[in-house]
Amino acid sequence: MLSVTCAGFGGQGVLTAGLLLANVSMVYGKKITWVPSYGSEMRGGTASCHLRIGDSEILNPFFSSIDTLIAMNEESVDSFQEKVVTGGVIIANSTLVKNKTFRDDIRVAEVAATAISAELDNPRGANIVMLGAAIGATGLFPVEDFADGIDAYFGKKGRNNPLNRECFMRGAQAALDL
Amino acid sequence: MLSVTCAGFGGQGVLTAGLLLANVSMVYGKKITWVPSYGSEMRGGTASCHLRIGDSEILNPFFSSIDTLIAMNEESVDSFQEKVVTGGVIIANSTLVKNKTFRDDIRVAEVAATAISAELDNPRGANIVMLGAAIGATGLFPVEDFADGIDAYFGKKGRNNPLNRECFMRGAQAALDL
Amino acid sequence: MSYRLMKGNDALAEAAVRAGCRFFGGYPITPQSEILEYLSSRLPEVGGTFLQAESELSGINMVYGAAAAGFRAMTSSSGPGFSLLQEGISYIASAELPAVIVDVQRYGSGLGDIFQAQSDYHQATRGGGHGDYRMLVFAPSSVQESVDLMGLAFDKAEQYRNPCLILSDASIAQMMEPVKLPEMQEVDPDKPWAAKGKNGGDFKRITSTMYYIEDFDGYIKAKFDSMAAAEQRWENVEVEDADIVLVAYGISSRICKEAVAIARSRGIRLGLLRPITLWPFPTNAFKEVNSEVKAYLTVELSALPKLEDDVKIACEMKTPVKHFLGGANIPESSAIVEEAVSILNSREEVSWLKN
Amino acid sequence: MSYRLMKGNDALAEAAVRAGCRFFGGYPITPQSEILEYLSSRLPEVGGTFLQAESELSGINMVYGAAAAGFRAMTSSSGPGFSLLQEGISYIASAELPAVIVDVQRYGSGLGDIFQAQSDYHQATRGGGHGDYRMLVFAPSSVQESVDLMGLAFDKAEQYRNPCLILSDASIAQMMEPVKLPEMQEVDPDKPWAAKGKNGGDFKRITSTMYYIEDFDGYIKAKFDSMAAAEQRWENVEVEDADIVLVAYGISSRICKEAVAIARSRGIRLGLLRPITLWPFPTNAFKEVNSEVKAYLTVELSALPKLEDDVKIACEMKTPVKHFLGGANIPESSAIVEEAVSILNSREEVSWLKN
Amino acid sequence: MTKASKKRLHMVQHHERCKGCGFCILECPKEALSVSDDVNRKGYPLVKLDEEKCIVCAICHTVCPDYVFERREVA
Amino acid sequence: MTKASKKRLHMVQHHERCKGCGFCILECPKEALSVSDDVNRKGYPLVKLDEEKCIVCAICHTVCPDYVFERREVA
Amino acid sequence: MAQKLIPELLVEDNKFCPGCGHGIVNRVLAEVLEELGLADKAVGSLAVGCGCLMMDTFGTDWVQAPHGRAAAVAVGVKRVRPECCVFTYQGDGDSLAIGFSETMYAAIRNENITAIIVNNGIFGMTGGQMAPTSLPGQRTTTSPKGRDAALTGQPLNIINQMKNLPVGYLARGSVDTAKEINKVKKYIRTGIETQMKGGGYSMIEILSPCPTNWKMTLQNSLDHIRSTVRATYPLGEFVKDGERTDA
Amino acid sequence: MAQKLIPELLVEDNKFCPGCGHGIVNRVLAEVLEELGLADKAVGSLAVGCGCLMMDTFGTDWVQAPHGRAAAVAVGVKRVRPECCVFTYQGDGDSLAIGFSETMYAAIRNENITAIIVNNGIFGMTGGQMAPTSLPGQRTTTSPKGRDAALTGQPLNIINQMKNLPVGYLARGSVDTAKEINKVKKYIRTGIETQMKGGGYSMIEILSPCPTNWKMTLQNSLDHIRSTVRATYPLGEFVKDGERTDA
Ligand SMILES: Cc1ncc(C[n+]2csc(CCOP(=O)(O)OP(=O)(O)O)c2C)c(N)n1
Ligand SMILES: Cc1ncc(C[n+]2csc(CCOP(=O)(O)OP(=O)(O)O)c2C)c(N)n1
Ligand code: SF4
Ligand code: SF4
Ligand code: SF4
Ligand code: SF4
Ligand code: SF4
Ligand code: SF4
Ligand SMILES: [Mg+2]
Ligand SMILES: [Mg+2]
Repeated sequence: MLSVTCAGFGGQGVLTAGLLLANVSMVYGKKITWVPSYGSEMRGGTASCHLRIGDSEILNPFFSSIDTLIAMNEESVDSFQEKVVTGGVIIANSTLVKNKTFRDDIRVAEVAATAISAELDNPRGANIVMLGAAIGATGLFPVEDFADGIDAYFGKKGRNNPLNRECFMRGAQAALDL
Repeated sequence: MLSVTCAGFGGQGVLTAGLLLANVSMVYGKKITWVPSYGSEMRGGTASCHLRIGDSEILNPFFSSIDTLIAMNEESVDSFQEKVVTGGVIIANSTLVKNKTFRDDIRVAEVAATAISAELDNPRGANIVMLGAAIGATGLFPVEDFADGIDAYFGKKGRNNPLNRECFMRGAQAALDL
Repeated sequence: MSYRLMKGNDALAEAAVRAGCRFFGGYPITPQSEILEYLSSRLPEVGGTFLQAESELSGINMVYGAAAAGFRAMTSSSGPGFSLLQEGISYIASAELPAVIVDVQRYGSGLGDIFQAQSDYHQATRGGGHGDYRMLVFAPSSVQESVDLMGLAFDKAEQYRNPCLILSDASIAQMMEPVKLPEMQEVDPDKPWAAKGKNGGDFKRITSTMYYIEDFDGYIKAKFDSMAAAEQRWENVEVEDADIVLVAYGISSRICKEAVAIARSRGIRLGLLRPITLWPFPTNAFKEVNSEVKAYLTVELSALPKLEDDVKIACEMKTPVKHFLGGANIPESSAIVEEAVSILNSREEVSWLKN
Repeated sequence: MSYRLMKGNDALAEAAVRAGCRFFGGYPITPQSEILEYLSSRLPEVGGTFLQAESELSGINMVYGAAAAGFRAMTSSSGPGFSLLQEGISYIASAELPAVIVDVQRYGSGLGDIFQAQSDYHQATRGGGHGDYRMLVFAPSSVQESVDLMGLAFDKAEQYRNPCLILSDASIAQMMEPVKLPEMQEVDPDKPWAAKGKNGGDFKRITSTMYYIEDFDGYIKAKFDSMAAAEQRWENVEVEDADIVLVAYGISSRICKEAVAIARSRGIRLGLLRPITLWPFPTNAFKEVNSEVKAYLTVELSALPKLEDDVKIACEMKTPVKHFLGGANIPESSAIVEEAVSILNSREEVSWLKN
Repeated sequence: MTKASKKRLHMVQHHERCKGCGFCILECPKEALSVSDDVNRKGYPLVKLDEEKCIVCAICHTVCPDYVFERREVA
Repeated sequence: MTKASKKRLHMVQHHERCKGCGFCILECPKEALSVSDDVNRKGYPLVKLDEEKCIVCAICHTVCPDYVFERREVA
Repeated sequence: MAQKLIPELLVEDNKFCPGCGHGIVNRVLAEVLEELGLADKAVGSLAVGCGCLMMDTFGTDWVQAPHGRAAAVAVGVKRVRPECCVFTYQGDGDSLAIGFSETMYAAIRNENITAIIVNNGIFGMTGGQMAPTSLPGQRTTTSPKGRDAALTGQPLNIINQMKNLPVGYLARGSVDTAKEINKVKKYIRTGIETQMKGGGYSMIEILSPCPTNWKMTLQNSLDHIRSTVRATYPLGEFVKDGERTDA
Repeated sequence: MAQKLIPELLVEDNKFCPGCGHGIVNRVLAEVLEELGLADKAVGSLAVGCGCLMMDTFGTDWVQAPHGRAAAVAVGVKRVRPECCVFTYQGDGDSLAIGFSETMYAAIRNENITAIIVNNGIFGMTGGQMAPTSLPGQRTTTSPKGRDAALTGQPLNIINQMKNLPVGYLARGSVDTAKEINKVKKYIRTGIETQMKGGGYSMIEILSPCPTNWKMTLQNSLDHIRSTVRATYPLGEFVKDGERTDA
């Protein structure tokens, strides 16, 4: 079972990133739980969601040890780095997370997600770049399969956008490159 | 301990009669409880109140055996006669209670209370006539003492009316005459 | 001081005034309307405010405001109206304000009827409102006790900064008995915590104290635990040698007292344990009961048994607990005695003691 | 049928629609507002009516009206709003009408906060409203169970003609899990008792049934006794050989399940008794627990212990009952395991078992 | 209003329903109604109708809160 | 509005409070305000004030929902 | 000239006090429902107040609403059963004190129901406490020295509150004379017709004596309505077919 | 030209969203209280809604009222402490939906308090559900296709509900321009002055943007108020010193 936390500013699409991860995982037969954080998200500040992904029934949807942290901004690193397990993974959005010292018992994939998505002319796609990096870095699913899952997800909603796949692949690539 | 029920039409002052009995008993050092009946009194029908008078703490204010029944109208006799204990007393307002057969294991004082009060030009005093009869018939208190108590009660309220004492005495007399 | 003959409701109202209550906001409902009627003329006499609110909701929230401003304040209701007070009570409790609430119980859920009942026990003792709070619940069994407990309720409300409930019922409220009234008490409303303008000091925030107290969970549990330990009140009647102990509060306890007298006169060892506080439930009272007691018999004017759970826990389920329910009917004391006798004679054991 | 990823609130709402619910009247409050938001577009699709009421009071009474007219109807709220529903619930119960109410519990008395809690247990199980009634209370511990119990709640409400409560909480309501949804059910609203005009027959009086039933007290007690006997639902996890049995419902039961798994992996014999119905409390579940069990440990997200009383009575106080309270904090499963271990190791006996 | 029409229709009274409020007496345009000495089962004095004066206008029906009066065809 | 009076009073900004809503920029009668490239601790872009254009009318004070502007005497 | 029989909907004698205006309103309402052929389709939402006493005596389908919530209950019924004739029967305390919000919101949403509001200026059923409609100076059990408007407000005129809203029909009648009673009947009929043709919210307020709690004879009660009450609560139709009249 | 400092009553930065009108109302209210020398005598009854966020940032004495009951709580305070300046701070959902009755009854009784009602046409705090003030066609999370007035009613104009009552002062302002903000300040000042001289109930309704839940930029929000919202809710003073103005 994998425990994933996805965190960032309110507007960065962290809940959506988590949702995508949850959805595609479900489609590929995983059991999952997705728990949003509370607080005054509406009025800015940090948002986060917390997923557990596994092969059998998820018992407790809450967890205090994070296997994979998707950190869209610095605050997220500050808030959650301590909770990452030894040997865990942090995917850090290096466009915004700068000059951070990371623990050395964890793997860190620094991906310039905001920059990449801007570059791809899909500024709202930074979360998908991060997701790509997460899949790439953790090997949770084959990258192509997951990309198909994303397409299917948006396709069903009638919101297909080839840029999303591109964002995802660029993120995955960046992580694999590390 | 004496259990007294006082019953009649809504407008006949049965609650007041009970109140008077309670008040004067209290002044003479008795323990008492006074319980009104419920129901749609406001919209007519029979009203009643139920007193217990004793020398020590009254435990249960409710009772199903009546020692003394003050019945201002026929309905009251119908409703409560069965509950009077053997050897108990019914004070019946004979102006309105006519052609009733009473049980023969109880004492019945028939007093033309409505008529007497009308005669005394105190039409709202029938309840006091009945009270007089009750005191007279039961000997609960010396008649004169109780009459003083009534005067004191109304006096304190600034509603002294010599006719009340007269009503009371006529009722007591009528009961004693029996 | 001499006795005065008073209705339960009137006595309760006068006692509130003498306990320093200076604000009443509430809405009529039988069988408690006399409280409003009495206070509508009485409170202005002492410089207090009586306000007939447009609803129970408004009434309890006026009380919340007056209490927040430091004044002794009260509302009262019955049945349906008591249900409407629950949100407000929860707010008052969460803000840790003193206030007194009266529920003159009547019969039935929904509209019900206006005669006496004791069906609101759970609602009263376990917080009919949401969240984590309790009220001190006082259950008078006579007009005199209505007076005495009203004074106590205001004092305890202030001591613990927590709303207190007087759980009366239609019979206690409507009956008359001679009472002695306490002296008039003047209470200073200028509490340091009261909302009255900051007058140069820090501004005061009357709101749920949870926002400002660290380890609020621990704090609030300790608060109610200490109340539970310190505030149990009861009266035990001949429980030292009783074979059967009746457990009853309020009006039904008086029927039970008569039952005890009748039973004793017949040589039957009946006793009565009368909770005066319903929360905290007087578990300590059970220590005074002889350990050979054969059974407890709860007596309440309720269609569903409610006292039973508390009694079971208080006696640690070492003794069978039976119930005798008067719902719409007032039980006769003799019937209670009969029930006790039949329990004594019965071979049947209570299931949980069998195995 | 394939899985759909849904939020607890959305799933609950969709399940209601599929259970034939055709009227919703309610008022927004976090963390249940998604139920309104979902139904505002979904109910019109199936010819139903969604009405955002001006208040919770209005909402529950619209539900009362729609239910009286024979339709499956529902409202939902949380915390303060749930308190405001109590009078209406009592009326619906007294009129013996079916309806479903949802309380998505949040933390705190008063205003409180919007995160998960399980503090409304007493209010839910003992009738937060006045008088003599109970609701069937279903406590889902997952999104799927929210769906399943919603269907059951509507059926049981109709079977017993009694309001049923779904007691959810902020975490179950806000989390997403894959769910399978049941088929759409069409329910005939033309019940013989429904208020829809007398159409040549006798006129119908939807009011407290107490006015028309002889020995109503006996009748209503028998009704709730039969529900209590027939409707207990629970899940037991490894209780057959457990030394300590956790008792927890809803979200906390899931933490406990993890605790059981952790403990078992460490060779500690921990079990879990999970009430699915909170009223009736599943006393029968305790029969499946091995008789050598050392202690029960209740786990709930509440500042004051609430489950404890029911567990004590269910186990007949033969076994110590301890509590583990998460209030504002979600307990860690490992902490629960530690607590269980420390109970096992402790020499200290529970007082009531000492003497 | 002719005697003829009065013949066809007349006022019927359900005395047992009367609560003696007197509204009918107050409003009868012909003073055809008055309090009688008899009382009904509830103890309220009956309202006496003077058929001679009555014009069967049914105002008494209109005002009576207790459904005492009906205007019916003469049997 | 003279340069003299501008000397006596000027607008002081509490940049850390700004949430970047832009109301001040919209309402400034002299277009003295504009978005700058810097962000404050909350991540909102700072509002730059052009002292030359500013007439110290304090309209920005009036409209700012976040108490950023004060008109103060020059120290 | 036709017969004038007691409507069949009045299945039992009413239980009101002698001289109570509720009885008159009951008869009139029953006549209207029967004349419009709606007796079989009518569902009443019954308030808590002396009107409660109709539950067994007035033979339409009933739902007993909690005190003040009759409008919300009626809305619940009407929204799922638009073919029914749904009305509330309420006192002034019920509809205008505790139920003010529910009453007003039914009008604000222009719910297609008919509200019958019997204004006797007092809480009748509970023994004569002050109502929002009590007149200044009126003695009640909770204003024993007479209502002090400075402390408790001026009498509430519900028609003034509603007549600016886009509702279907608003009228105020009185049962103090035969003539006015006939108008009340017309108003109720128009209100119910408005509902049945989908014309939106209709409300008929009816001034009515409560001799018991006014502690007046019926004659004095009627005089009081005519001489005093009507001055505060003028009679007439205020909104018709969704349009304000000049009243 | 004088200094314009941030009022001391604003003890902490506010917690509202970017561009939220509440912040402006907060500053104006603080200025008025300070200028009238009432900061030390003020007690606010705080509604449940985004206004809640003021509890720690606005330095008057506060009582946190239950949702909708701020007026009743304020009445409780004012009746026992007539010397205090007692005001409510409420949203439109709080004061006009759940709290309609309490709000109106404070006016009906002409309670000597001041109500500040921030009308942003939506339930802000709970995430953008429809309010009684939402405009026809307005998309909210509970009217996703736009508010259908036929089913949910026309927008509620509280000043129309109150202006026939014998109250002290009623005004409606807007924070969409500097000029209107200055008027809002004047209205609040007059309202509070009315209270302090015993002039009875005062209410100031303030049109205010909620960019977050309107899902609009601030600029569009302001334009929307000017072009659309104000048409339904005209600005001005409607009752002054207990007399209706011509507005
Ligand atoms: C929640 C609640 N509060 C109060 C009551 C008590 N109550 C019953 S009827 C009534 C007032 C009735 O007055 P009104 O509506 O004017 O009717 P009337 O009897 O005058 O016709 C009140 C306050 C109640 N039943 N429920
Ligand atoms: C009894 C109750 N019902 C519902 C809520 C949830 N709730 C909190 S704020 C709010 C609405 C706020 O809207 P408004 O009053 O307009 O204030 P805004 O946030 O828009 O300024 C609601 C429904 C609550 N806290 N209590
Ligand atoms: S019908 Fe007319 S005239 Fe005859 S008694 Fe009745 S009111 Fe009088
Ligand atoms: S109006 Fe009716 S109830 Fe009244 S006196 Fe006449 S007949 Fe009797
Ligand atoms: S003071 Fe006036 S001119 Fe200067 S920046 Fe502010 S709004 Fe613009
Ligand atoms: S108005 Fe205030 S918060 Fe908005 S951008 Fe300008 S300075 Fe920043
Ligand atoms: S109390 Fe008044 S309103 Fe009620 S029935 Fe009697 S007269 Fe009619
Ligand atoms: S949600 Fe709307 S009203 Fe609330 S703080 Fe944000 S902008 Fe202001
Ligand atoms: Mg009335
Ligand atoms: Mg709003």
